[in-house]
Amino acid sequence: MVNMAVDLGGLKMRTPVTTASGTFGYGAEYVGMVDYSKLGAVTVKGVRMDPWPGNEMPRHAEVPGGLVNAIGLQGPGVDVFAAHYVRHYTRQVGENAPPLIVNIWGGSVEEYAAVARRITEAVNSVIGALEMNVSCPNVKAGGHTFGQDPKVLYEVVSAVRAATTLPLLVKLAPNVPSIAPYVKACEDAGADALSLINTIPAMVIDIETRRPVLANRTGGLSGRCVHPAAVKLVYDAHNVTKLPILAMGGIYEAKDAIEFFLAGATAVAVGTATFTDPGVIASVHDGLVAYCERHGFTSVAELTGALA
Amino acid sequence: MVNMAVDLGGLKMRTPVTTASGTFGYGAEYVGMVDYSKLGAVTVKGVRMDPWPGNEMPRHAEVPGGLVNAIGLQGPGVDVFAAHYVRHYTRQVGENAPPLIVNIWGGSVEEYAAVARRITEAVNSVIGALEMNVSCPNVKAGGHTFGQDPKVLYEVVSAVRAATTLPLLVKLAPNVPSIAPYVKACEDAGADALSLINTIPAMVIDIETRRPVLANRTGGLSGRCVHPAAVKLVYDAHNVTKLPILAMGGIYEAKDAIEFFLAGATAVAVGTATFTDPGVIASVHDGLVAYCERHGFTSVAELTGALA
Amino acid sequence: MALNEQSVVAVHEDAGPGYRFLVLEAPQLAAVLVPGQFVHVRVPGLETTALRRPFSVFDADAGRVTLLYKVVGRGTAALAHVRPGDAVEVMGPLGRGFPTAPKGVPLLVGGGYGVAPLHFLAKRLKDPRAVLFVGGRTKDDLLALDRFAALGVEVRVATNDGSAGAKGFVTGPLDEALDGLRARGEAYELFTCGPDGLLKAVADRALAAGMPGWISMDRHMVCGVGACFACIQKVRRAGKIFNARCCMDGPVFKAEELVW
Amino acid sequence: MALNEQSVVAVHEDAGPGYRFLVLEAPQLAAVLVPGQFVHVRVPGLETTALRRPFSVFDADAGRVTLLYKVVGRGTAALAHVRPGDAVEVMGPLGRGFPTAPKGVPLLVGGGYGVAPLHFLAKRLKDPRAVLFVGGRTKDDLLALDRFAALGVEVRVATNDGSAGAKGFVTGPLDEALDGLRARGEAYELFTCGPDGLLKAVADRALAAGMPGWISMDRHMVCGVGACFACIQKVRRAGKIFNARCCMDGPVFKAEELVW
Ligand SMILES: Cc1cc2nc3c(=O)[nH]c(=O)nc-3n(C[C@H](O)[C@H](O)[C@H](O)COP(=O)(O)OP(=O)(O)OC[C@H]3O[C@@H](n4cnc5c(N)ncnc54)[C@H](O)[C@@H]3O)c2cc1C
Ligand SMILES: Cc1cc2nc3c(=O)[nH]c(=O)nc-3n(C[C@H](O)[C@H](O)[C@H](O)COP(=O)(O)OP(=O)(O)OC[C@H]3O[C@@H](n4cnc5c(N)ncnc54)[C@H](O)[C@@H]3O)c2cc1C
Ligand SMILES: Cc1cc2nc3c(=O)[nH]c(=O)nc-3n(C[C@H](O)[C@H](O)[C@H](O)COP(=O)(O)O)c2cc1C
Ligand SMILES: Cc1cc2nc3c(=O)[nH]c(=O)nc-3n(C[C@H](O)[C@H](O)[C@H](O)COP(=O)(O)O)c2cc1C
Ligand code: FES
Ligand code: FES
Repeated sequence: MVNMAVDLGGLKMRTPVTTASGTFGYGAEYVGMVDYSKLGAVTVKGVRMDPWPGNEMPRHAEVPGGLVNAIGLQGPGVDVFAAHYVRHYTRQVGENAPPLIVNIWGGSVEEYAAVARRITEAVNSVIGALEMNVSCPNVKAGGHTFGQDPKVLYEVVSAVRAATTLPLLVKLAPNVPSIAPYVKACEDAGADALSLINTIPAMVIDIETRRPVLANRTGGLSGRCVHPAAVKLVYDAHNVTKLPILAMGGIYEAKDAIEFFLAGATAVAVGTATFTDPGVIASVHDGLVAYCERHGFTSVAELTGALA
Repeated sequence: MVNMAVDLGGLKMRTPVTTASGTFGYGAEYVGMVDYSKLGAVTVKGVRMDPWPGNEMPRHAEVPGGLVNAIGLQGPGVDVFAAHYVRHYTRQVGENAPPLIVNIWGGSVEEYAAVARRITEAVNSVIGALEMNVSCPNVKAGGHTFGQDPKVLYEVVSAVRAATTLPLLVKLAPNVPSIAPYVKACEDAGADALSLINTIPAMVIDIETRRPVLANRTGGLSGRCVHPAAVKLVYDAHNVTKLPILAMGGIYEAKDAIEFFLAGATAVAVGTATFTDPGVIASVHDGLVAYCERHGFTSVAELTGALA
Repeated sequence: MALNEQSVVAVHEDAGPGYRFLVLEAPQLAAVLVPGQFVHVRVPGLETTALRRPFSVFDADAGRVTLLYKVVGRGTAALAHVRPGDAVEVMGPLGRGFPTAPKGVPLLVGGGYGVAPLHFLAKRLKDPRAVLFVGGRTKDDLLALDRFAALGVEVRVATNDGSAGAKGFVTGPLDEALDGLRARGEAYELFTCGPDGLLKAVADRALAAGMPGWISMDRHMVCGVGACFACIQKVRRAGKIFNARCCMDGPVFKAEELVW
Repeated sequence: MALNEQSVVAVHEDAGPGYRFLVLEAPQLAAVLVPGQFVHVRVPGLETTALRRPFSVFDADAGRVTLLYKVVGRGTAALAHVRPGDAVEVMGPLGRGFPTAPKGVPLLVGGGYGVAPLHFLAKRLKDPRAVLFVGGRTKDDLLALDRFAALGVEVRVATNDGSAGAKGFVTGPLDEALDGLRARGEAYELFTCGPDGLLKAVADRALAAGMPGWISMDRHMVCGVGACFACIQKVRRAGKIFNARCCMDGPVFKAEELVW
C-alpha cells in the first residue's frame, strides 16, 4: 500500500493528482468520464471579479504534439462562480468531491485581492486553495504583466496573501531567463506553494489565408511539446526553494508525472491531455502507485526531488 | 521565376535558407546529401578563442517532436577553425559554396571581441557574417549569461561591433518575458540582424535510473515542438524593429518556414530536422519557390511580414 | 452525464463523393443519444496527442451509432482509414439536441453533412408531415436522400448548378413551402444544420414568421464537454448577451437566442 | 562522401531470439561500404521527427546491404515491423572502418550484435587464418555463427552460463589463443566490437602485446556525420587529448588512441 496523500502548502490532497486550470471547466464537466476518487484536488478555470467575455473565435489551433489556445480567460465572475458553479460541482461529483483549487486573476492588484477575499469569505468547505494566475499570455490587461517583474509579483502576491487564509499557490510563467527571482518574490510575499508552468507564448499562421489562426493573433502553447521545458523549470525552482511545487505541462502518462516528482514536484496537474483522453488522470494516478511499489517507495511524497 | 535573393543585414544570400549553428558541423559534413546550391549561407558550429571540450556524454535525449541537447559548445578554437575548417569547407563544397555565417561565443566580453576580430582578420572571402551566440543554455560560464540582461547584451554586442566589419547577427534566447528590450539593446549596439531562436532550456529524467539523461543534467530543446513558440518571438521582434531576422526553430517543411516569413523573417535556418532528413533543406527551398509562385509573389523578400 | 465508450467499427462505407458512413457498435451511447447531440471521436491513426473530432449523430439504433462525415482535413482523412473491427473511442452523449415534439409541421433544412442530425431527428419525430429541404453546390453534395425517403420523409432539393432539383439555393423551395403553409395558416417548426449562411437564413425566417427555429451550430471544439471555452457562440438569454459554449449550451440553439 | 539512399527491403528474418537480419536493396551503398563503417537508418513507422538509428554493416554484396540488429527500444521495435518491399532511407557510408590488410593473424573478438561488422570484415579479409572469438551470456546471444563458418572462419565460443563453448568470458579462449601465438612468435592483429568492457579488455591485450588493435565504439549518435558533436570519445592523437566524434573519427579507433 502506497500512501498517496500529500500536503501542498497546507492543502491536504488524498492523491497528488489534480487538473490544470482551464482544461477542466468548473469541475463537474467530466463526471462520468473521470474517476474523481483518483484526484486529490480539482483546479478550476480562472475566475475574476466581474464576468469576462474572453477572446473572439477561433480560440485554438492544434499543433503537432500540442495545442495553442487563446481563450482569454472567459468566465462568469466570482459571484456566479461562488453561488452557482461551486454548488453544481459538489452536487454533481457527490460526497467524495476533492477540494477545489480556485484559479483567480484580475486587472489590478486590488482586484486580485478582492477576488481572493470574496472566495475566502464564501466559506464553502469544498474550496481548498487559491491559485493566482499571474502568467496568462492571452489577456493584455490581465495576468501576465503581474508575473513579468519580480517586484510587481511581490506586490500582488502580498496583497492576496493579506486577503486570504486559504493555502495560496502562485502560478508562474515559463518564459523567463531564470525562475529564481520570481520564486523568491513569491516566498517573500508569503505564498504557500508554486504552480509551474503556464503555457508558453506561441503563434500559428495559416499560410494560405496569411492570417494568424487565432483571433487573438497569439496564444499559449501546451501539451506534450512543453514537457521537457516544464521539467527544467520545476527542477530549477525546487533547487532554490522549499515551497512545494504543483507541476504541470504536457503530462500524458505516469512517466511524465514521475519526471516532475523527481525534479522536485509535490503534486501534478493533468491539462491538455484530458481533452484527448480523460482516462489520463486515472492512468497517471495508477502509474504512480505502480512506480512507487516497484521502486520501494511507501509514500508518493518520498518521490519529491528523489533524483539518485 | 521567383527572385530568391535576400539581404540579411548586409549579407547577400542567393536564397533565404541557411543551416542552424551546431546542426551542420563546419559546413562540409553534408556534402553528397544536401544540395548546397539551395543554401544562401551555411552557419557553422559555435567557435571561441581556444579549443573547448564541451560536456560529458550523454549529450542528447530524443523527446517526442524534438531533441534535448547539451553538447556544450565543443570546438577546436578559432585558429584551427580559420586555418583548417574554412579551407576544408571551400574545398569540399566547391566553387559555388555559399558564404559562411560563423557562430561565435566567449567567456568574456573581451573574448567575444577577440574571436570576432580574428575571424574578420582572416579575410577569407567565404566568410560572410558573424552570428553571436549569447543564448546557449548549456555552458555555464558561456553565452547565456550575456544574453539574459539587456545591459550586458548591449555591452558585448558593442564590443563585437567595434571588432568587426562583417555583417553582425545576434542570436537571442527564447526564454524571456518580452523580446523587446533585447532587440533594442542589439539595435543600439549596432547589430545588423537578429537570429531567433536558440534552444529552450529543458530537462529529461530517466525515471528508472532516477537520473537526468544528460550528463549536463539540463539542455536545450529544439525541433518541431519549439516551432509555435519561435514564430511568436519572430513576430514580436519584427513588430519592434526594422532589423532583418534570421528565423529558426522547428522547420521541417516549407510551411514552417513560410510561417516565419509571414511573421517577419528575412531568412530561415533549418536545424534539428537535418538530422532526420538532410533533404529538408532542399524541400524548404523548393516549397518556398512554389508558394511564391502560387501566391503571386515575384520575390521571396516580399513575404517578410506579409500577413494579410 | 457523458461517457467514453470503446466502440467497434461495424460498417464503414461511402456516402457520396468524399463522404462516408461510419457505423459503430456502441450500445451504451446508442441507448442514450438524442437527435442533435454529437459525439467526440478519438481518431485512430492520428498521433496520441491529437485532439478529438466532433460529429453529429446520423442514427442511433439497436446498439449502433452511425456518423455521416466529410473528409476535409487530416483528422477525417485518418478516420477514413478505419476498418470494420477497429476500436474507436467515442465520447457522448454531448450537448443539447433538438426538441422532438414539434408544435407544427416539422421542416428540416440541411446543407452538406448538416443533414446528419436531421436524419436522426426525422427518425425520432416519426411525423408524416416532415419535409427535408436540402441544398448543395451540385448533386454530389446531396447525401443520404434514400435514407430520408425510407423514413417516409418528403425531400425537396436545390442545387446551385441545377444538377438536381431546383436551381439555386435551398431557400427557394423552402420559401415556396413557407408561403404555402402561411397561406393555409398552418403552424410549422424549423430545424436546421449546415453552413453558417444557411443557418442564418433559416433563423431569420423563423423569427420573421414567429415560428420556432432550432439551429445547430458547427464550431471548432477542443474538449466537447464545456471544460475549455474554445467553442463559443454569442447568445442572448434573459436579456443578457454572453458567450455560450456550443458544446454544452448547444450545439442546438433557439433562433431568437442567437446573436450573429 | 556519404549519400542518402532510398533502399528497399529485400529480406527481413530472425537471427536469434530478439535479433533480426535486415537485407536492403541498396546498390549505391553496397558498392562503396567497407567493413567497420556504419549506416544511419530512418526507421519507418516512427514519427517524422524521430532521429535516425545507426547500425554497423553485416554484409554488403551484390547490391544488397545486410544489417544484424537487436530489438532494444522503440526504434528497433519499429524497425522490426518493416516488410519486404518497404522503402527505407539509409545514409552512408559513414565513419572510418577497419583496415583490411592485417600484418598478422586476424583475431576478431565480438559480443552480441558486435559480430555484425566483424562478419563483413571476415568476408573482405578472405584470410584463412582468421579466427572469431565470440561471447555472450547464453547461447542465445551467439549470432550468425553459421555465416562465419560459411566464410571458413574458425569460431571459438564462450558463454557465461556455459550453455555453449567454454564457460566464462570470451577473454578465456582469446587468452589461450594469444598464449599459443606468442609461444610460436606469430604476429597478430585484433579487431573488436561489442560492449565497452569487452572493448577495453581487447584494447589492453593489444597494447600489452604491442600488437595492432582496432576497436569499434558504440556511442549514442544524432547526425552520424560529424555535424553535431553528440557522439564523442576521448582520444589521444599527436600527444593531444581531445573529444573525437565517433561517427566521423571512428567508430573504429586504434587501441592506443583511446582514453578510457
Ligand atoms: C457539433 C458538431 C457536429 C459536427 N458534425 C459533423 C458531421 O456530422 N459530419 C461531418 O462531416 N462533420 C461534422 N462536424 C465537423 C467536423 O468536426 C470537422 O469537419 C472535423 O473536426 C474536421 O477535422 P479534420 O482534422 O479533418 O480537419 P482539419 O481542418 O484538419 O482540423 C483541424 C482542426 O480544426 C478543427 N475543425 C476543423 N473544422 C471544423 C469544424 N467544421 N467544426 C469543428 N472543428 C473543426 C478540428 O477539430 C481540428 O482541431 C461537426 C462539428 C461540430 C462542432
Ligand atoms: C556505430 C554504431 C553501430 C551500431 N551497430 C549496431 C548493429 O549492428 N546492430 C545493433 O543491433 N545495434 C547497433 N548499434 C546500436 C543501435 O544504434 C541502437 O541499439 C539503436 O539506436 C537503439 O535504438 P532504439 O530506439 O531501439 O533504442 P532506444 O534506447 O529507445 O533509443 C533511444 C535513443 O538512444 C539512442 N541509442 C540507444 N542505444 C544506443 C546505442 N547502443 N548506440 C547508439 N545510440 C543508441 C537511439 O539512437 C535513440 O536516440 C550501433 C550503434 C552505433 C553507434
Ligand atoms: C484551453 C486552456 C485554457 C487554460 N486556461 C487557464 C486559466 O484559466 N488559468 C490558468 O492559470 N491556466 C490556464 N491554462 C494553462 C493550464 O492550466 C496549464 O498550465 C498548461 O496548459 C500546461 O499544462 P498542459 O500542457 O498539461 O496543458 C489553460 C490551458 C489551456 C490549454
Ligand atoms: C545539437 C545542437 C547543437 C547546437 N549548437 C549551437 C551552437 O553551437 N551555437 C548556437 O548558436 N546554436 C546552437 N544550437 C541551436 C540551433 O542553432 C537552433 O537555434 C535551434 O536548434 C533551433 O532550431 P531547430 O529547432 O531547427 O533545431 C544547437 C542546436 C542543436 C540541436
Ligand atoms: S469545446 Fe471545450 S467548451 Fe466547448
Ligand atoms: S553523431 Fe553527430 S557528430 Fe557524431
